[in-house]
Amino acid sequence: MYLITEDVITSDAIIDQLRINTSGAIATFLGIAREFSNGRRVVHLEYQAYKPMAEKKLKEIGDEIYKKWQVDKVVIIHRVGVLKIGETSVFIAIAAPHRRPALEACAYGIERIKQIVPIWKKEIWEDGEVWIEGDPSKVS
Amino acid sequence: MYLITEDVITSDAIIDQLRINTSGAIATFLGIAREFSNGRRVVHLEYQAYKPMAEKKLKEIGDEIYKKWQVDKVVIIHRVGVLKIGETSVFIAIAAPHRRPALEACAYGIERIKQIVPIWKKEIWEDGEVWIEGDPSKVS
Amino acid sequence: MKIKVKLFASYQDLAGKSEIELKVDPGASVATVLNQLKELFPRLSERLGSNTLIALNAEYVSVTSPVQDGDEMAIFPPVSGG
Amino acid sequence: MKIKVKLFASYQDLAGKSEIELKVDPGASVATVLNQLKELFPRLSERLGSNTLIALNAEYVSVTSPVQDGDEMAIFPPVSGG
Repeated sequence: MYLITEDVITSDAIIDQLRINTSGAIATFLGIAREFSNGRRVVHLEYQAYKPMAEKKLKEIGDEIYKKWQVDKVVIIHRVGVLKIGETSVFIAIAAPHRRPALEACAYGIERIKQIVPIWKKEIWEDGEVWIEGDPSKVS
Repeated sequence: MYLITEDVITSDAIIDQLRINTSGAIATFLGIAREFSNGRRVVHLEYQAYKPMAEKKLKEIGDEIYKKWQVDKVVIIHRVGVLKIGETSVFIAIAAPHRRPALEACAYGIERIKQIVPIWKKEIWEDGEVWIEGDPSKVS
Repeated sequence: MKIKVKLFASYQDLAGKSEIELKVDPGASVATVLNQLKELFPRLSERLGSNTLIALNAEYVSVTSPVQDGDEMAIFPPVSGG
Repeated sequence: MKIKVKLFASYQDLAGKSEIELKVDPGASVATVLNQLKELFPRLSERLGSNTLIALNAEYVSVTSPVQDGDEMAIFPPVSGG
């Protein structure tokens, strides 16, 4: 499942879908809206996506993972819109027969999201706001 | 939080406790009762723990993680008793300011559990059962 | 021919628009379209450069790629999701 | 003096007990206790060896460690949690 959503992301319902009889491990990664960024206090975050391309790129990342590791299922969900501090911005869940592929694929997934998925984060402070730009050397 | 429990383990309530304002990442790892083990069909699993020592060792693993990485919170829960296929045997959740420490600490946690925490798994098949033994070279 | 151009994040703010339709000459490339955008949006113009990412029909392309009638082009700064 | 010995996993099955109390002589070590256990439980005896893990009051120890009155000792095979 590859999804861009405006809804709050929760874990249990998704994890329950990954409980399949060949899987011995599920690794998840959650990006969380953090209050402090380079010393500035963030009031809230806003994420914008180029939705059709973003979902396509999430699926590409999943396909890369299926090629690189022996995994059973990949779920990647990215939230857009206004996020309060502490809310989940991105959720990756990977079920695999064994623990190492699940964990490695999870780490790979979040790196790739930050490289190729057309989503942007805006930090809103008490006294201003800025669109964050990623590292341009990472796109492929 | 370091816990040995007979109860079903769920994620969301624990993850919500890890949503603190310094954390930008939460990584979790779930061990799942798998149906097939070396080609044999497992009907269910049973975990036994030396509970007071196991909880002490879980806390030691947490302390090791706090020393090695910049993390905000460590939760490790291991279930004991009879587990159906697909249920969660172990749950690790790590909140950290950044993604790499959260993911690395999570991977470290499950390795250490398999090395030093006095818990044993019994596989129950249709026609027999066996206590699984870990790799003795790993204990420290 | 006509194409649609989408803008995201800071580019959207600088242009004051999230999407525009452009008439382009047959045989135009992404670079041609970028030049049209620079003329239309002087504030955006200063920010377009080697970091700018360009997609054509939801796939990354380079400035040399040709554009076709009905294409959806998108320009945006380096992504920052996660 | 008296100590409690706990057995886990296959050791518990082989001994038919999860816990026993033992009288041990003053100055006894873990090795002394292991020998007593081997005499009491012949089926367990065959399985005790270099892989056997030993804890004293919930901490890993070696066979040379001295035991004290009231100690809780535990013996078990390599752990397999996770």
